[in-house]
Amino acid sequence: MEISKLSDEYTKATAICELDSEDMTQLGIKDGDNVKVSSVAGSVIVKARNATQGPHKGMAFIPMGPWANSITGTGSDSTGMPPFKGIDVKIEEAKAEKVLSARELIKEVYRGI
Amino acid sequence: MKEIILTPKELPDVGLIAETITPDLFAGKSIGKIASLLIFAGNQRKKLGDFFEVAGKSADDASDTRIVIKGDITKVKMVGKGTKAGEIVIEGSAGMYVGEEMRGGKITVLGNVDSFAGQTMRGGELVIKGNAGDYLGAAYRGDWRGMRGGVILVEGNAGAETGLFMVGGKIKIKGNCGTFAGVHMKKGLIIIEGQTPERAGAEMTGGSIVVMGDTDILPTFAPVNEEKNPEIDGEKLKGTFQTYSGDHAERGAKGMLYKFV
Amino acid sequence: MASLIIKNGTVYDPANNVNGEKMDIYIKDGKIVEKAARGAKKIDCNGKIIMPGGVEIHSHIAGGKVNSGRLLRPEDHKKLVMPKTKLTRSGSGFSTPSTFMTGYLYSKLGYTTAMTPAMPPLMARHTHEELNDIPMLDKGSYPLTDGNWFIMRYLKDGDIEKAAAYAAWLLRSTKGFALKITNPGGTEAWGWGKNCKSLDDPVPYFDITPREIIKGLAEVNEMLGLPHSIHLHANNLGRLGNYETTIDTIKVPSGTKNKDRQTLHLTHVQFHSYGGDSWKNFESEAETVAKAVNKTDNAIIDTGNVTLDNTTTMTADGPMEYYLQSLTHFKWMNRDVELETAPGITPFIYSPKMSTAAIQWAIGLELGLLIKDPWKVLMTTDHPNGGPFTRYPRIISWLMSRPARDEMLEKVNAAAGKRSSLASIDREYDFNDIATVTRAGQARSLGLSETKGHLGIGAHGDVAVYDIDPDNMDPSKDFKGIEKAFSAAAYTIKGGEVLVRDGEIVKVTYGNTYWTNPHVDKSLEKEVLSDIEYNFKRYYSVNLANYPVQDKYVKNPIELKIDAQKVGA
Amino acid sequence: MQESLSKRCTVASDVVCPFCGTLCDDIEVDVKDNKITDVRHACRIGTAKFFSVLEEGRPTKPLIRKNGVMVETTVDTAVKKAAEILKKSIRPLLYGWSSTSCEAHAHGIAIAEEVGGVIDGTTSVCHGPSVLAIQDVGCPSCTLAEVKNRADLVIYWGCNPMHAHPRHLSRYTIYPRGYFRERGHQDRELIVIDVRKTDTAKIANKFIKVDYGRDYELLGAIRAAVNGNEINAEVVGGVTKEEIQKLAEKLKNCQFGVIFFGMGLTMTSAKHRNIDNAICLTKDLNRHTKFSIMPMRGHYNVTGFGEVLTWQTGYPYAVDFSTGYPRYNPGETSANDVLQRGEADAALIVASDPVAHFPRKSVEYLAKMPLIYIGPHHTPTSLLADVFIPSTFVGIETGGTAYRMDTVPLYAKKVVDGPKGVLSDEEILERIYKEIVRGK
Repeated sequence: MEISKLSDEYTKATAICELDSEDMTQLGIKDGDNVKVSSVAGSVIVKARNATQGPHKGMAFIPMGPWANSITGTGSDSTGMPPFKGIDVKIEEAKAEKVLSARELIKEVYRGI
Repeated sequence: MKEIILTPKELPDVGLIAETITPDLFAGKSIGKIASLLIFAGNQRKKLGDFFEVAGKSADDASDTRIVIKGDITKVKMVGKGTKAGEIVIEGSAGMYVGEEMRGGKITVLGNVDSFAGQTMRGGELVIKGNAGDYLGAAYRGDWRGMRGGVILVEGNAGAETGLFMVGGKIKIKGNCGTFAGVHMKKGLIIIEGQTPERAGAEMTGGSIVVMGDTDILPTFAPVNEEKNPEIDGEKLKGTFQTYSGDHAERGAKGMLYKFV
Repeated sequence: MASLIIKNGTVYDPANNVNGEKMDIYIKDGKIVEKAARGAKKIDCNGKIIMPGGVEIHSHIAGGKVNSGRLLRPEDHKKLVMPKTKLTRSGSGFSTPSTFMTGYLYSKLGYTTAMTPAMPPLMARHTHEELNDIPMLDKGSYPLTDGNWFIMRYLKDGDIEKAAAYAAWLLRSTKGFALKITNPGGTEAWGWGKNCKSLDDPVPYFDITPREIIKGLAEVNEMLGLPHSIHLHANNLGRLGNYETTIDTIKVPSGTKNKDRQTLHLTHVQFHSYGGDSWKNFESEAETVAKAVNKTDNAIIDTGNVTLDNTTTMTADGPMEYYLQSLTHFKWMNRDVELETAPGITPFIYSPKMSTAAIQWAIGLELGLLIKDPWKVLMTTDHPNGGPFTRYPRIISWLMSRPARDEMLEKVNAAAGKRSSLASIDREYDFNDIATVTRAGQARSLGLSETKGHLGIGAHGDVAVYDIDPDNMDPSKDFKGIEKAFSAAAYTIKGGEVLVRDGEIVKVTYGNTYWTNPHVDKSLEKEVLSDIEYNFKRYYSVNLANYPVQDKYVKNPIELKIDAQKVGA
Repeated sequence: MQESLSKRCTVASDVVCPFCGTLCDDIEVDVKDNKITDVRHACRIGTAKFFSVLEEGRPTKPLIRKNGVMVETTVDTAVKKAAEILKKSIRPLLYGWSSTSCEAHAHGIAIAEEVGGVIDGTTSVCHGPSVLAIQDVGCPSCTLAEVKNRADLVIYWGCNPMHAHPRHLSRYTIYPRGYFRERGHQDRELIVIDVRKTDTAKIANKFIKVDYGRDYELLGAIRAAVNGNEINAEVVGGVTKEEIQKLAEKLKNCQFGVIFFGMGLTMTSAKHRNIDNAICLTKDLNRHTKFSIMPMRGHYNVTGFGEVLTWQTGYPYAVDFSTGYPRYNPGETSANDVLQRGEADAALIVASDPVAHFPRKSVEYLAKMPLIYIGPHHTPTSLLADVFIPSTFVGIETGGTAYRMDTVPLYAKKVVDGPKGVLSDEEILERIYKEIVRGK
């Protein structure tokens, strides 16, 4: 995407998690609800989205960006390539919690200003 | 055998490149000369003495020289690179490339080693009491001729791509081994006494891999038969093994996988 | 520009019939002059030999294929590195050195000019970007025309003038120096995984034969009056029994004539002088090929010596590289280029213990020694295909010393002695012969002999000085000394500036890039341009406007304008 | 640029689109009073890139961190500060490069060599694994019009061009008519292999769904079938043996086939070994017919950085100059490893956004060290920078060389002037280099 990563559009497009509709019903969430996605590396709040390129039960997709990378793992198996895909995550509904903007996320996680 | 004792001082985070720490370069040198050997700390050209207390005495001949490193050198890379003779004992954990291009002599690490230990090793003995990282006894990037000779023994676990493009020698791992053990292997022997999750022998065209623990065997390997107490490259194995040939993704592959049953 | 007096050296300048005379050389404003300029710096070369700066006619040093070779071989680069110095950039690579390093290494050998012989026109911008990053040398590159759809179709239609007008446009668009033909027709056939197996094996769908392509392009080349002749990598490179194709090929352009030079430059002929019908009875046919070259008056060759190293093969001959990797099972790159050509790359280890490699080594030397006229047989390794150019000093020692060859024959696989005539050859080159096959002959073949490859008045002030005292050294006996001396020039002087002293770089300069710009009849050019536009829209992947190399991509251009108005008029 | 008929504005034609590795070079841009008013032929993303130069609040003044806050400063001061940081550092990391010109790359490499740093490109986190595979087994490939003119079988594996490279199919692979494929799409078959039915898969003649992380096994099984060997399983990666054998026959019997692959292969489980096996499959297929393979490179000049670094140093990414000569070994000398081992002590980031695109742990280290950022946008990376020098857009406000995914080099021309006082990456880096070597 060639839009400013600090814009609301970017957050709308990137702070999301594409989920299989069956999985969503199971979690009791609807398209647009906020969810908390957690891995060993950390957790992040994003908006749940109905997968448009599904079905893919048991698989969740978060677009490349600061939200996804709040939960991607460490190391590279000495190849230089970090683990960006195939990460085990826990997904919980988090309707009450807020999706941070890139700016807020950077500030909170890395004390950036 | 004469001994040189290196005691690490404060080691910087940037990591050191210390390919000069080998009996071949220490032999016949005074303590002072040894202390002034080149070591890189990031982009800084430093002296060995800046990071290690140097004591003891070196022999005139590398084969009579033992280097003992008292302590942890996790941040130090390439210790023992190209060693032809003599001995190195690291009484702690070591950084990347321990024993890279080693041709002879013996290197013992009491702790763990980081990745690329024994890279394109040609001879000698590399003993790791702890765990090894990825690319143990592997080829350098692009090289289709990896470890050619010598023996690597790991008492703990090893990481991914152990023995990549191996064309000779032996690697023995008492613990578990990461994925792609012996990938592209052509000759030699890898023994994994623990388990290795999957893809052992991927794209191998020759050589042998023994797995005592659990492993998922690639669909491109074909079962051959059961063997009792087989002997491979002079290694006598105890027990019954299901043998597989492969990797038949390749044409005319003659690799052998021995799975303990 | 610097003025110099090079004093008391023993000079070998075959182009001017100077054969080992003690004389002084004067340089003013970068050129050789009659007498010393006031305040000129003196260099005493007593007890040293002096030759014109080395001229390289065929060495893969720049471009997409070369860079793919670099990408492919990190394990090769680890073997040879150059750290940064106050003066020079860093680099790496034994068989495929990085660009800065390439320039330094050539300069250390006393070379001042090098041509890279295989530029896919679509990739020309890349070749020039790399040439700009090669210091110390004058440079140039040859656009590939072997599988070119326009050329093939014009020649098929017998429209030789349009073919010439197109070739002129291509040279201008790529800022190219000469027309290169690699495995004519075979590279287009490779688009379908096929090849042309003889001079009369037609190209699939184009219904034209390699023979017709070679003959046509030779005529085109002379119609345009280009400085260099066609530069031909013949069909069937590296194949068993290919010497017959080679001899057949030498005859093809016999119709075309040029008063100053050959009309066919046949390159790396070592790879084209093979007999036998299986690798078991593989043998040298160098004698037969040498005879044919001795007989012809309009073809010359370069050798493509094998130096018995672990190297990287890279040619625009895609099918050949595929064939080679199918024998070795080594890693393999292929880079077919739309409407033009089909480069390939694979490593190769010429092991001295291998009978084939040993025979290949012998063949390269046989050619040098059996072709009587040194002006007709230029020394190359087809870098890096037969071995890296850094081995030239070793080849020189083999050519100058039978004992050196005998020592090798002892070491390498016995087949070299049995299945080649090398063991029976007594001839030893003298310094004049060496100067001819590494400089004078190369400059003449390129059509640059006015300013390069000699030390006469008006020539470029490009001079190589080697620490050899011809009165007190017998190259035949002291061949190791010869190799050492030619490995590290005492001085390399370019345009009157000392770049190398005692084998060390003392000054870094960036030379010129030569390109030829023939102008044909305007109306013919217009016709051809409309053909080009029509086909670009349909079949290329880039817009025509984005195809020609912009001027900014040639750092120090020397444009050779050629009036070819008569073509089409 | 020539006057358009309407005289409303000038039109730049044959413009190269500086967005993705497809590097379309047929773009037309209308310009009025140095403002882009219309973009034709470009895809949705490419068009957005051209218009992003007009973005609200685009930075034009260099910023420098003073007791915690970023304050405006002059280019000279910012350049001096940047040079100071790099000179002081003993293990600087110079990262990014995929969205700038080869001319800028050359200056960046000169700086890295001068300060004995580690220089790495975004390749490291996209097609780095492809490079490792190519270095192990090679890569039979071709330029894109070879596909257009000859291909009758096109495979997209683990990539989704409909979203990431929108014009790839229409310009080069599926839809265009070629010399030997006069009926375009009708003369070709499109196969998509992926873990989910992507929008590219939806238009394919055949979609093969592979289980997540099992591409390697599937590739091996196809190779076995192509090479006439037995497959020792009924189902591999979710695909039945019969289907695999049918596919193998199809591949062997096409006239000219090609595989395009993306992050779906380079980022999952076997990483570079996926590519390794895919390349070996392509090599195997060349025993039966003509087959090529090509990575779908993302950013428009990620390929160019690899080319320049390779011809100058011998290596395509992750080059370490600390010993004075180039050293290379991804896993040791690659950006994320150098960061996560805590070795780097300063960073210069150019034309990329690692704070958005690196894993948390790497960014935590970046946040701790002096950070210099050069780029046209405010980004998550600029938020953590200590020195931020805004630059112009290459291919829109500055001309420069870029290499397409098939390594075809093109000159990306300038169509409008950049904001007053804003320099190009090339100029900024050259000034930083001069500042570093000054007085040496």
